[in-house]
Amino acid sequence: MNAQMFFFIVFALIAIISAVLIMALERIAHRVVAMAFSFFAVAAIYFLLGAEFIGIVQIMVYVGAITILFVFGMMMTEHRNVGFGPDPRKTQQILGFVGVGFLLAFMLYAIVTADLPNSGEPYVGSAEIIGLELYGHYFIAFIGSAFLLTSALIGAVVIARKEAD
Amino acid sequence: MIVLETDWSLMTPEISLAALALLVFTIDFMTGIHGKKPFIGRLAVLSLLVTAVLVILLNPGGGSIGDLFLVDPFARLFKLIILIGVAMVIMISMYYLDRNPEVYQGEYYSIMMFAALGAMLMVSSADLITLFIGLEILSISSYVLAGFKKHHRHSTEAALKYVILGGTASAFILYGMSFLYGLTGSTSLVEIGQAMPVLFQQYPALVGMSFLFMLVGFGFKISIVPFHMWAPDVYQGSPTPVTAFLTVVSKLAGFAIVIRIFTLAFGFEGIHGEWSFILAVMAAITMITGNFIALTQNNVKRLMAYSGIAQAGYLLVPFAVVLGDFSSTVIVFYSVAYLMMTLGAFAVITLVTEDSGMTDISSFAGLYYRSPYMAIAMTVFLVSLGGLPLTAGFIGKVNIFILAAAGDMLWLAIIMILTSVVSFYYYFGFIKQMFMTEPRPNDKELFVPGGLLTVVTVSLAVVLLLGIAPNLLLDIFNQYNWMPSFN
Amino acid sequence: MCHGILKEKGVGMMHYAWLIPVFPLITFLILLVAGRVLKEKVAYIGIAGLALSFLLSVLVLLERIGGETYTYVLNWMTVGENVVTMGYEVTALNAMMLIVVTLVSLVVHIFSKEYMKEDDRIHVFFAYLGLFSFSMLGLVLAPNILQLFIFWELVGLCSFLLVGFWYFKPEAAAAAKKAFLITRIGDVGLLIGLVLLFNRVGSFNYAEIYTAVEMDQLSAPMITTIALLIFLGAVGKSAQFPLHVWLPDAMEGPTPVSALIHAATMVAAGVYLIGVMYPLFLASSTAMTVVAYTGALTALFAATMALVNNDIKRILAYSTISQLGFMILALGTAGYVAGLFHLMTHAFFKALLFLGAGSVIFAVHHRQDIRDMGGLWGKMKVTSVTFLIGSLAIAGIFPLAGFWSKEEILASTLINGDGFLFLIALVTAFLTAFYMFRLFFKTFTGEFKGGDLNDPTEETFNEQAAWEATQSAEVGLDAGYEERKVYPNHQEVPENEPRENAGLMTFPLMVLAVLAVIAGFINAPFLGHQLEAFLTAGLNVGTQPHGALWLAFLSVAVAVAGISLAWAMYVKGFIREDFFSSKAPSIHKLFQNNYYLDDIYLAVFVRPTKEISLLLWEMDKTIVDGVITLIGSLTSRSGKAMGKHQDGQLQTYGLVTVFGGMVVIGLAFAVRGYFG
Amino acid sequence: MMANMLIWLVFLPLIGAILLFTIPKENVNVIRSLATIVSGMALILTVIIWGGFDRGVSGIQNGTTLPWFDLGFLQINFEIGIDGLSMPLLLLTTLVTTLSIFASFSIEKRVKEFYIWTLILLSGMLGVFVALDMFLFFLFFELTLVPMFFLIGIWGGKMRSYASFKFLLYTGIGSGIMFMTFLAIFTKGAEAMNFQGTSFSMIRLAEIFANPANPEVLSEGVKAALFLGLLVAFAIKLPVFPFHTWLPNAHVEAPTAVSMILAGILLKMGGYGLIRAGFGILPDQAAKFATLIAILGLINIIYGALLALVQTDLKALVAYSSISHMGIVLLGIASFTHSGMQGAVFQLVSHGFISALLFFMVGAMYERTKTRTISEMGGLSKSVPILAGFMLAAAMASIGLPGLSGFVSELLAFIGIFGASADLIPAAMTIGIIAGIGIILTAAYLLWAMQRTTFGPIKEKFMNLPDARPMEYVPMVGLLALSLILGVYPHILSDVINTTVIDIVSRIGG
Amino acid sequence: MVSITLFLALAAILFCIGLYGVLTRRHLVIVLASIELMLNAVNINLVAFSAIGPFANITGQVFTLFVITVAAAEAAVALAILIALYRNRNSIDVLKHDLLRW
Repeated sequence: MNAQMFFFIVFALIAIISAVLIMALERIAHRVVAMAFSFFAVAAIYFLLGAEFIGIVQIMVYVGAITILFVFGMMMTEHRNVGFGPDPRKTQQILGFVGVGFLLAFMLYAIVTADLPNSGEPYVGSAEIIGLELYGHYFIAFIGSAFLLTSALIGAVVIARKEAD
Repeated sequence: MIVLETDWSLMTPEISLAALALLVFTIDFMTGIHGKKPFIGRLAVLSLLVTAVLVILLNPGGGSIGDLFLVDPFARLFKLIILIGVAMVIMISMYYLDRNPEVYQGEYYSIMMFAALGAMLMVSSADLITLFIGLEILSISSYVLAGFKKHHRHSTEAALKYVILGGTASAFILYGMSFLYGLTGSTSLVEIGQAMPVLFQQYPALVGMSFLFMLVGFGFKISIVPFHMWAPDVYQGSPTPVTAFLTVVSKLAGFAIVIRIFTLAFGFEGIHGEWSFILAVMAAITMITGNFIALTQNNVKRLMAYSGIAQAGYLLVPFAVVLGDFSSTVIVFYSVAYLMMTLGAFAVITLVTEDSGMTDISSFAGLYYRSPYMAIAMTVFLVSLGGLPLTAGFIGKVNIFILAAAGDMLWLAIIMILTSVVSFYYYFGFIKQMFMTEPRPNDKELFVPGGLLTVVTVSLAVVLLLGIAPNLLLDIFNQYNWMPSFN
Repeated sequence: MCHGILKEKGVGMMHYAWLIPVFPLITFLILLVAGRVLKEKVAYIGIAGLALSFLLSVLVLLERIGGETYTYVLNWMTVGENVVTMGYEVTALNAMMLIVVTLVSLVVHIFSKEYMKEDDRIHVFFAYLGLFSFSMLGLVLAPNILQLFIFWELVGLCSFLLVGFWYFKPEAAAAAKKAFLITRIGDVGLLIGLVLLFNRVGSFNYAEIYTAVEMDQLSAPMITTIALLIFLGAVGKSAQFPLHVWLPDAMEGPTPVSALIHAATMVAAGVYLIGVMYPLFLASSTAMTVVAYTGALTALFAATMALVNNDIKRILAYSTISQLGFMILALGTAGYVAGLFHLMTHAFFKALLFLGAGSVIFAVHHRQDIRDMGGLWGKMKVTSVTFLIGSLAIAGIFPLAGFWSKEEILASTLINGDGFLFLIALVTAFLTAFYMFRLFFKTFTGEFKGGDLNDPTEETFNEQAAWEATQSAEVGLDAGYEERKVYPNHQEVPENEPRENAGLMTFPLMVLAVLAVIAGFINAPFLGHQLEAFLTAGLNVGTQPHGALWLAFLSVAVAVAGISLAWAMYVKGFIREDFFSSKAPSIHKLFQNNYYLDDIYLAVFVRPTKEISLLLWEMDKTIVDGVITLIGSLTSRSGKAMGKHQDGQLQTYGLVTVFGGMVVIGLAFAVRGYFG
Repeated sequence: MMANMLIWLVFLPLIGAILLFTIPKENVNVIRSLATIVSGMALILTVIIWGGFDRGVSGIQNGTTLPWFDLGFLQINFEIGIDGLSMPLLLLTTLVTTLSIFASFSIEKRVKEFYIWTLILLSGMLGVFVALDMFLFFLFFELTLVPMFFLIGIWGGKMRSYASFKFLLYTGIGSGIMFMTFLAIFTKGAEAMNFQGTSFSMIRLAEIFANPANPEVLSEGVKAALFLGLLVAFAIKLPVFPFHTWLPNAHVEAPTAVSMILAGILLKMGGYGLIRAGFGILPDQAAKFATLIAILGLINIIYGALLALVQTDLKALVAYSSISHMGIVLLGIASFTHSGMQGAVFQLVSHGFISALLFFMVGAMYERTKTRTISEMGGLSKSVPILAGFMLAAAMASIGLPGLSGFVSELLAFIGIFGASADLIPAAMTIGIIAGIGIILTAAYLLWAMQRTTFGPIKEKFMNLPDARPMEYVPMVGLLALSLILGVYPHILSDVINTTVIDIVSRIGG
Repeated sequence: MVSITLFLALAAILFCIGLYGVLTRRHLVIVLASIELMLNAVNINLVAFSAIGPFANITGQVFTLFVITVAAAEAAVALAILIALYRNRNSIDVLKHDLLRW
């Protein structure tokens, strides 16, 4: 077991455990923290894969922006409420578990049986290459995402805005 | 460097629409938050129509920007459908917003235009990323639009359901796409399509999984069973013009992109045979479920949602049966018919439900006495949706029957025919309300505003015209080589 | 002058035979359109039309005697390669029939003018009479069996209309329906028979059918089948056992109608039909035997029923059935001429008897029970005498018409039939004489038992009352009210004593009486069997049997015996009137109730049919339609069931989506084997 | 010229309907006269076409084929034409519709719409009878659904909603099944021709299916399935037991004029379709199923008659009598003889007139007495003698009284069934004899009904009913006269039918 | 180098945990977080393919950037809607929001 493997296992476990904690914890604030941890572990995975730029963006956007956004969302709503009491939908839980379990089995089966070959050396992309691609080949998508953000911005403002009256 | 080497004139309609959308937003921005702003609506309609004209006039020969952006007849036709559809939705909305002054008007129109832009980008794209961005512009705009009546509990609930389930669906699509990329190293649909036959031999399970995940995601967007569950709730809760938008524009754009992906990426070298049966089964289930549940509905918008699900099933049939110019012709023809009849119907529904303040089907009681023209037009739309003669819906549907039969899927045609007959029941239930029930005591004669009248009249004219002389459209379609890859 | 031109062209009167039915048709049409306006004068139009027909018939007959059969046809319809024609034909037989029909019809028209004068629907009556005469004459003139069938049905229609002429009487309506329906049974047999003929022969024409029979184009079983089916038609129309039950009920119609249709002409059409199809019958001995026995049984049964009835018209009706049975018996025993001869003579004397009965009924204000009559001899001279002549004729007393024809029938039974048939014929002859004179004596001799003719409470028919009791639930409480109101002829009757009717009513009686006396001579042996020669010329109907002299004496003796018994019972009272009924009450009851045939039919055919129909209707509603309703409700219920999952919980939706995805995966796996 | 006339004929009523749209609904009289004029013009056109009809030609005449639209792989044509089968039915359609328009003058409610729908319906029905392309046939077949739905649903009786939906869905399923089968026929035909020169033309497909060189694709089983599909589809319209249950509901609820059209023309589309498509394209299968068809016909005759016997509603009785009479059509065509086939067509036409007349009379009585329950009527001859007389005449025509058209068709059908070859129908004789019982039953229920409605003592409340109005004479006299003409001189119809019938029968070598 | 299969498996597990969260959690904020988790799984896939996939190239990372953008926008809109809903209904319990049904 080399170091890479060790780190992979560590971060993967952190990611998975934090993800499970998001689901399992009682307090909403704790859950959001767990989410941040999970995102952080994913960022670490990116670093492990040599995608530093993406890893940094992941930390900035997810761990930074989105987590904060969720905290705001939490604060502006029912954050004091610890839980909603016992879930009446036992079947929903079980069926959800079974369904997702089967799906996971199928996915893992497909992934494992495919046994994809690794490329010899990991491809390391720099921010520069990413930038060139982004502003070159994927220019249309880039501009498109600008409109996406505009639309989302306007929409979020309109919907979340609390009128003075 | 694609930016510098490209003929950007291919994107002129998109660019101008983007500019006009920003213009609309800016003008709105400068005229204050509150108050009725009919001129903005008119401007939006005008912008969309101008763009539509640009789509018609420019680039008749087609072309492409790298592997990203295709301008082929298929894309142009669907762009026209989208632009005209959104223009008509906005005309319906102008009446609706007039009755609901709490809704922000400028934002509403501009978001709708952004959505149109996203849809246009989507149907033209031949690259997973571009496509995904276009899809998300459309989706996020739709989420917002669904929740635009933010003080209305139904509206926000609809938006919430839509955003959560839609987000999940996006995740499914992306997950599927990630494998496509991973296995080919490219996001270009054409390249993926070229690599696909070999890949399919090599990694059948992975490719299958990728296909199925995308099927779930896109199936959600075009609301085919069993991924349709969100549609009735969201359609019911959204503001009525937005429901029209979702039923028509969003769904047809989704169809366009499904066809694009599944033909370009999964379409050839025998792979079609692998999944066509699945699609056919889903089409059958969709038709059955949509029509059967619609039988039991009393809420107009919910009923139209189920009807829309059933219609999605019909649209799926030619796609499941065969790929190529013929099926594209049939699909595009039915899309045009669907656009016109559904939007026409929604124009009337908006008028009636807004007037009565309720969305129960009984709000249509005695519509014939209150506004004969609306009642007759609605009858034509419903008859067309049911697929009865002298309407575009009949020709469109029968074309699908013929295609299914000719493509050796007679059983599918049979299910389609039988479920169509089932659909008579609820479509004619409307008609019964309009013509055979007395109006409620307080209902007065309906005043029909100009915008709605225009929408209804145009739809009516097109539905009837295509019902009688479908060759007007089909002759044009037959000349098209819908997608370059069809050769 | 017209005549001259016709002669030059070689076209005789027979070419104009088609006009014979057309005159009554024209009267029908005139009365149909303008009847309400003409009112009283309608009778003259009807009489005029029939008079013309009669004159023309006489001319045609005169030309036909010694002439040839004349046929004229037009294309009527193309059936594949076969052409069906329609037209007319003057043969010996139908020339004779033309005379009989037009003559009887004419006198009935004349009689009706008086008889129906107070009915405000007299124009309708005469219109119907015109239509009937047209149909009957058309039937007679038909050159093919299809055309015969067409007019056969039309006379059935007229019978229906005329029996139900007083439609407001429930029993008349019921009788009309019964008459039509039961003859319809026979008609279907006839229709099938002629269809089979057409399929085998390729034509409906008599001539071609005869040829086909002669050339053995038809197999023997087929001939028997066809003959029996055609005979079924005759059984229905000529009221033979077991389809005779309609005729007594048909007496609900006005009496002139009974005289014309249900005695002289239409009911004889069955006999005529057998006569026309005689070569076919002759080719099948089975068919002949069936015909003979049916006729014999009918003759006997009907006579027994006539013995005990008290309704003057019903007695005559049973008598008619019995006499028709005689004719059929004659035809069944190869007595072609005998049967048709009796048809003719019977037409005259039975019409006479009916019109006489009509005269009596008219005089006693529409009462028909002979127990309420009596002693009319002195009051109605002409009616009484003519009625007596008629009774003697039917009884077969020398030298009246009935004697000659009946003697021939006995002869053919004796010679061609077996002893049993002969015995039946003899017994029937005896019974005929007895019941006729029972009727005669009870009606015309003794004291008048009718009481005050203007007493409205007397005007009840027992049967009618019973019928109404059963119907009252349906027709409502006002039935009694209606009955009082609708009888047209009761009003303003000043006399309370029966007396002789006006000349227009007695004149027809006299004409017919004369015929009943002399008609027999045309086939009298000492005059050389003129009719036989005329009818059999050019036809292959076998040699006609003739009886020895002792037979004639026997026949008269039997008749005299019957008359004597009647005289002994009803005039002198040597034997008590209820002698037989008290000795054998069950048999009496059997006779009186028409052998319970109506009840049997009701129990065996009518009720089960109705029960089955009700059952089927129930099934139609619950099962046949129920399946459809079930499919419909299943559809919407499954719609509801599917819609139930739409519980508003977005996570349910998500779950459905996931499971849907699983199903799709499973589908891909199952159908295509992705992972293999 | 004639061919153009056919096109005009089909679209004239549609144009008339559009014209009616423009007239304000208050001008009731203008609307009525315009509707009458339009259908009258259609009638005149049909009469001219009838006059120009070449009786010697067995195939299609006055045919036109116009390209309509192109699906790329398939050209859909507007192919119309007439032969001895459709010509009489065309005339029937315009005649009965025109007369039923006269019969509908008593309708006061929403007059304008009524005539618009009637005229659209007329277009649809005419279209069905001239269409030679299966697509077109289906189009016109479906086109009749909507107007009928409205006509029953708006102007119908108490249960109109139920009846109209039942009609719509039931016959909708029927036309659905029909089109499925058409599609299958088209596909199989195309396969047989290797997708060369495929079309929906019935004439063309008949040729393909008749070609013995196509055994592989057109196996017996396939062809049998196709024929059964058509049989079921048209059985619903005709209607044939057990698919008949929509008919009594529809008839009982429909207004008089609509009942007249429904029974007089719409049912005929089923019989016509069966002969045109079923026997035209798959004659050998039709021959194979001859026994089945004959037995179905027999069941119809007896079943309809038995049910009519116990109806309490006069209109339902007439409706069931329609079912019974349509059995004769089946019996006739099953026999595969000239006379039988001719009798079937004759029955289509004749029953068109007779049932229309019967429904008109029942409607006229209902209008006066406000009841259709047989036991509540009685003695109506007293107060309305003319109406009662016509009703009796109609009943007699329905019974099959000679001299009226019903007899001729019954006779021909009987000649047919008794002449059917034993290879086709083994028990033809038995079937024919049982069918004969049906004739007796027909007389039974109709006479029973007449006895209970027009005969017997009259009720006081019916004493002063008004007799026939002048306008009512038009349909009464017209329909009775038509029935009379056909009954007295059937040659005028039979020589139009005959040549075509010979052709159809000869196709199975019969 | 660690086999790509492990990365893909990790992604699959995270995706399924996210999906399970969407399907069963009652707190709407957590449901939204679960969606983010699913998108993160997609990103892991993309980056893994980009780095050590059979056809490793930069495109996957570019794609990831777009996904992140979209995820952020979506999260913003979703939370905006959530807040609007909370204002209307005073609850962010999934179970409470079933006005629209049947």
